Amino acid sequence: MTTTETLPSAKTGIVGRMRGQLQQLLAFASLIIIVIFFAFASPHFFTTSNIVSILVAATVTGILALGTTFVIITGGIDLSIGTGMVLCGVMTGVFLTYWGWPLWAGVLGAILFGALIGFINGLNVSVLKIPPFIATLAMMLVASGLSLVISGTKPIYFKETPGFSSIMNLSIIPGMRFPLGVAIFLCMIAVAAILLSYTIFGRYTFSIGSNEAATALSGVNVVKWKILIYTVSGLFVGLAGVLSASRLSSAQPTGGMGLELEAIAAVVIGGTSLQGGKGSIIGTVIGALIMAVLTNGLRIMSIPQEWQSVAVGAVILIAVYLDILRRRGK
Amino acid sequence: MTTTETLPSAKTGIVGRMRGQLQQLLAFASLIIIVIFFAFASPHFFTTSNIVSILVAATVTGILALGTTFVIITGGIDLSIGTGMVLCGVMTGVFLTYWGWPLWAGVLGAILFGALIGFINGLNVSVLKIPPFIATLAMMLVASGLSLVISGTKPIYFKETPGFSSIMNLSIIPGMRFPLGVAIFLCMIAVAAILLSYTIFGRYTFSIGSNEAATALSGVNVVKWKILIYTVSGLFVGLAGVLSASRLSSAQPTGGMGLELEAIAAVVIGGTSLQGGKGSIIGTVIGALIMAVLTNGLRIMSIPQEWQSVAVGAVILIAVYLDILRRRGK
Amino acid sequence: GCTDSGSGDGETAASGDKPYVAIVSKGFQHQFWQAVKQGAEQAAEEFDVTITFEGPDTEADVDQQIQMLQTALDKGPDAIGFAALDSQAADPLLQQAKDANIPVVAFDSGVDSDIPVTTASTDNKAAAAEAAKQMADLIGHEGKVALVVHDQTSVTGVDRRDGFVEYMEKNEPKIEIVDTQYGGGDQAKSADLAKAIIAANPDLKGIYGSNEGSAIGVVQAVTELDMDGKLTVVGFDSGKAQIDAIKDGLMAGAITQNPVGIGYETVKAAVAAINGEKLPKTIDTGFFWYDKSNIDSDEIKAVIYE
Amino acid sequence: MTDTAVTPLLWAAGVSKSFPGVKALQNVQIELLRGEVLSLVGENGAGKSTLMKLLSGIYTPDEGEFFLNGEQITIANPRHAQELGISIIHQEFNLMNDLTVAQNIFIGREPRAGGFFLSEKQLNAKAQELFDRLGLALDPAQPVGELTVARQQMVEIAKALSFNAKVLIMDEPTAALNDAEVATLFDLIRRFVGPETGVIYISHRMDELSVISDRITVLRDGQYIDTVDAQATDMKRVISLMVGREITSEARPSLEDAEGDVVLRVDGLSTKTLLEDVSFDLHRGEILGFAGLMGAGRTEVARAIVGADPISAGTITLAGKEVRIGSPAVAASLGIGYLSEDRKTLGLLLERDVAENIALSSLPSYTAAGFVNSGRIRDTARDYVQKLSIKTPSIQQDVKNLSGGNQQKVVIAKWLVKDCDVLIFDEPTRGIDVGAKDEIYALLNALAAEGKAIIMISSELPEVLRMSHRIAVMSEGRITSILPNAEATQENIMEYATHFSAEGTIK
Ligand SMILES: Nc1ncnc2c1ncn2[C@@H]1O[C@H](COP(=O)(O)OP(=O)(O)OP(=O)(O)O)[C@@H](O)[C@H]1O
Ligand SMILES: Nc1ncnc2c1ncn2[C@@H]1O[C@H](COP(=O)(O)OP(=O)(O)OP(=O)(O)O)[C@@H](O)[C@H]1O
Ligand SMILES: O[C@@H]1[C@H](O)[C@H](O)CO[C@H]1O
Ligand SMILES: [Mg+2]
Ligand SMILES: [Mg+2]
Repeated sequence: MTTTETLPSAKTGIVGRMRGQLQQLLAFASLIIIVIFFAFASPHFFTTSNIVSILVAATVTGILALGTTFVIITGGIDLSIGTGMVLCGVMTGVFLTYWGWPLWAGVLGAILFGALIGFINGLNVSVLKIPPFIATLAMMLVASGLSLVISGTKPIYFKETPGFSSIMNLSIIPGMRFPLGVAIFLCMIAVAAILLSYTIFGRYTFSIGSNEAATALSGVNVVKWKILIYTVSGLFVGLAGVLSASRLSSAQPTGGMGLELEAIAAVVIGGTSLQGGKGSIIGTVIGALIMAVLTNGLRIMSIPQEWQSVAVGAVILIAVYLDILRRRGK
Repeated sequence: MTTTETLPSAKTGIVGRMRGQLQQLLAFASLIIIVIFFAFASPHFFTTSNIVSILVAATVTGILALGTTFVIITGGIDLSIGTGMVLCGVMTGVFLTYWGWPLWAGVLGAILFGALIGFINGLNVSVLKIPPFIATLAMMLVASGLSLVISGTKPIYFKETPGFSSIMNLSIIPGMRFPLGVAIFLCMIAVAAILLSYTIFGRYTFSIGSNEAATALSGVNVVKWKILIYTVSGLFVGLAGVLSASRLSSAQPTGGMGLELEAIAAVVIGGTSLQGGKGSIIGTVIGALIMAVLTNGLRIMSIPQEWQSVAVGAVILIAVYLDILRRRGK
Repeated sequence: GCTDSGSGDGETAASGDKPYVAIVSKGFQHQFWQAVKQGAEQAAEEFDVTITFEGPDTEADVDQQIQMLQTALDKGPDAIGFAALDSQAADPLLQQAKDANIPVVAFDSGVDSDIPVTTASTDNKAAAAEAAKQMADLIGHEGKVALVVHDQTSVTGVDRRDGFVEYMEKNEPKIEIVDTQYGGGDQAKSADLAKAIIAANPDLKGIYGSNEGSAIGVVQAVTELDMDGKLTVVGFDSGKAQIDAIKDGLMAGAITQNPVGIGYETVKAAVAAINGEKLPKTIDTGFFWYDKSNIDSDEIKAVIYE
Repeated sequence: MTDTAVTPLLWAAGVSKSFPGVKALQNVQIELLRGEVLSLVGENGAGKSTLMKLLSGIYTPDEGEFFLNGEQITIANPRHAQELGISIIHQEFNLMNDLTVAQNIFIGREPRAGGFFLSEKQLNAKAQELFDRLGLALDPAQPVGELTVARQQMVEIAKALSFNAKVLIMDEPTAALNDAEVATLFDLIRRFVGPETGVIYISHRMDELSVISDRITVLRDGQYIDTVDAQATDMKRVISLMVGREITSEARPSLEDAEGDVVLRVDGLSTKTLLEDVSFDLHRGEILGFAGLMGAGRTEVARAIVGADPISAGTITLAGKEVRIGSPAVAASLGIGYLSEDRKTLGLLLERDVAENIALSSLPSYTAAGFVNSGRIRDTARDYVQKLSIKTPSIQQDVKNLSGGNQQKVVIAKWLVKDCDVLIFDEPTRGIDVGAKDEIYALLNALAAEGKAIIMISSELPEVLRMSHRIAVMSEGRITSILPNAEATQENIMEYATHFSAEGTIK
């Protein structure tokens, strides 16, 4: 990853392609430095068990960040992912516990409910032309209220479907506590990366973010694709809701507020531009990991909590600045 | 820049000018409708006392929104205003209670401290070229940590300077509970409006947001002006910190998180574009009032709390959509 | 003041001529607060008054609570129930209530002022000390323990931390408190930070979680690390997950307050105040240690909630 | 060196500048004398704009010396260039769309009402004064974003002239202008040039060069070729210096009317803003030219047809079937493509690469089961880069790094790749060099011969006359005449183009 700077400027096809990928890997350098620092600072940091803990902690925010990467590349934003996720968790509870659906149907239903939230956001942004910030802020409020209303301000437990908590927690590697949820996260990374890089969906995501008017005049049905992009982001929100409810074996109707900023921060730290047109999945993953590693490492070091947020803020600033410096240096 | 909508047709000078002003007045129509609705819905809503309550409730967020309007018009964003305000409140406590400064010096010091926060944001954005979202997100975290560190995680009370709470609470109209803080808010509206419309500062704010590269090519020192814009926004943050501490007769070291979204929402509801280049102070004021009236009205009507956020979300959506519809219709 | 004096006009937000009690609590989303609300509603039914119950989104949001109190005053209630996030911050408004002859009943953690006619509350410090005592007994009076607290600044957070820590410092010289972290009462966040504490202290004996979300988060961490039985978890408050954890042996036991009782007593006292009756200065609603042994007893069943 | 009569006004020598993978300029020299208009010509990507950006302080040279009035100078930044008296009109606009015309022109030099405060009144008055002096009909208080490309160009010109400039650089100022406006501009240039001043003028319109310039400097592939006297040199020779070969194309081939079936019938098309009762037929294999003055409504006709703007009345019939076109996406699905006149804001994804831009309109045909076949896209892109001789280090180059003319070729390639039955080209050769123009004309002819129907909007009358089977002339939102090529002349087109409704009825 440090070889980037020495790359020749001649751009044969492959090298040119790789350059884009490598730029994100520069954020990777920051991640590595942070990991090395904590590994030296605490003997308890670089253990298998703790690394799994970090991945578990990164899973829900990470999945939200993956989905919202698409939205941000279009130049939009989605503030509803945090409370939307909570609402999807509650819907899982409604489907499985209140309505007694079979496990697969409840999970699918909740994921599709996420898609519905995304679809409505997409309609508001794309058809009604409401600025994404406002449309999704409104959805954020609506979702947070509905979670409380639907659940009756009480957590919903999954008494009828004991298997539900396995979705996040089941150990899938014998002899090691590697939970299924993390594996799902890794799969979703692959899915998102393929979607963004190899499909027409990904291409249009970039085109719309790069120049929406020009894309529309090129005959692309921008309205339709934008709705689809928000809907796909909603699928990720739904999945995150299922996983977070599964982790806690209960649908908690509160919270979620603030999670959207964390997810968006992961995306932006990973080099995706809020102006749209630029971004990558690998960058988002690195961004999410930087956040998760920082939080975990500072806690392992027992840094007083009030100093932790100061440190996280400072490190984010430095990491992003170094990234900018190196890109400029090339 | 990237709208697919119908391109505006040529307008004569005056009509074109007025159009900008009218756009905000349309949001004003939404405000009026909301007020009328609540006035009919509850006898307690349209009373002098409650209207003053609404203004009081709008003061702190409103002042934050005023300052951040400038930043948003440049195409930037400031996520640090919420926790930054809290930090300024804590600094007021430090200056007045811990260090025993005279009232005027402590208040001035806190406001200047806000400017310092803004200045650092400006440096990060303008000189280091860190995206505003990241730079101010980092500052948000740093400020929230520092508030706790500096205050020792305890509220600071203003025992030594009893006059301090008058800044927000002093009744300035005999026989009526019209607090000084609201008057200060009204003054700041005027100051911000003049700054934005009639000064070189406002002109460059628009120019940078409209086309930063072209502004720089025109020989404007964009780096300097952007720092200044963030610094001025910081002054508003400092003032908001003083007023909020004064209102609560105490510097609360927590909270503030989420306030930035509220303030930014007020700005955007008021028609200022997050893309930059467009916006107005009157719009921001209307946006802040819409939010304050909604919250107050729903509470006055004793709507169950979980439904309140659903209602606020829905009304924001409808208000902004109507605004868009009317603009399009013209 | 020029407050719209609503007490007489009978057109309060709630209909009819029933007296109206506006309750402003410290929260409304938590189970704990829902239980308080439940108790309040129970009393409202019984004494034939209307109530409203609201509280800020988080216990850090002093400003939001002040606004709610202001709105409650503007509605002209016959009495107010109030659990202050910060008593001093509320002082001008309490004064306003007094001027308008609206009696104020303080509840939960109390209001540090002369204005309230009575206070129905839990002694959180004493309750936390009880949790510490139980913890010490459970781990054999020596070893390392840590705290996962819901909040760094609220009175309940601070009292439940300090009560625990002070007890240990005073009475248990061989017990070392290695870390205190704050998870905002959020289960997932509390679980993640408990896991970090456990990772950093492999010889940790026990963790105390200071409210429902914190305690359940700690249990979650223990399960995720497959450390069931290797770590003593002591909690606070109740709720279904916590009750299950105690029954399953994942949690040794917990302190519960009497939230339903708090709500009930608050409204009851408000009605008495409206009727001009004399009230005691404090109404101690008490706290209880419960574990596997007594969880099904009638005494405990009455104060825990699912 | 102190004899001002002999010292050149501006002189640069040994200038080199490279970008990653591109040697934009190598050891180039340029000499601007007092009182002259020096034209700078060369193919797309020859390095003209780069040289001008060095002179105006936007780029710093890798090598080279610069002299102004015989004194060596180092141009630090755009502001410094302005202070030195070097003013530039960029090829790509540098305007703030949300600001008014006057605010744009005087940005950084606002008249103050005292200290910090502005005087909008004074500002507008100052701008009006400038427009009066220059003879431009611009409204100082109108937001620039509402202006057409041509009017925005006027603002750029006014802005450049508002400085007390000694050296005025104009990078393709006429690319968006029609003949009448070009005449106004030339008038401005002649008035500007005096004993202490000079103009560097860049254009691809060869016919303009002998009219306006005193001398012509030719660049080719980033190298200095020669400087010739404009009056004494045949333009054919200039062109062969530019492209390194002889170009022998007929100015006006004789064209038969295309007699294929009617592909597109537009009937009574009107819009709220401008168009009134626009009707015409377009045949298979036909190139229908659209001529008219700035703002006549040609662009608006195109946008209305493809559904980019709403129509208030009228019908569109495609291959005999009436169609309702609500958006460009619908138009594209019906086989109608529109190449916009404003490549930067409405044509290109500047931050994306050449291949992606070329494939944008036809992506579905490179997609199977949702997956994009980038190998085939790259093949196509390479093919068109070669066919249109797009000068780029690779198809992976971001479009924003291409020269203006090469960007335009990318937009054209995008629509050539998409197999449309009806193609609407709005100012397709804007900023394209003479050699490449010929190649594009050949491609258009080939498309027409294949049976495609083409609408070509152009402000260059010779181009319209050369390419079109028939020519529709517009004035004030109406079609005032549709002339067969054989009957059309520059004169009668201009007559119909100025056929204002106030003066008489349309035939
Ligand atoms: N910022 C840049 N980065 C990379 N390459 C560039 C950049 N700017 C210009 N070039 C390249 O330098 C060469 C010269 O470009 P320049 O814009 O000077 O051409 P030009 O003569 O003005 O062409 P045109 O007539 O098309 O405007 C081109 O090959 C172009 O692709
Ligand atoms: N991009 C645009 N922005 C604002 N107004 C426009 C735009 N395009 C066209 N118009 C308006 O529509 C009218 C018709 O302009 P149009 O561009 O269709 O004319 P045109 O014949 O193509 O001339 P031009 O040479 O200027 O392109 C003009 O009066 C103009 O004000
Ligand atoms: O016991 C309650 C709840 O646990 C809440 O989370 C904090 O405040 C306390 O009073
Ligand atoms: Mg050029
Ligand atoms: Mg046009």
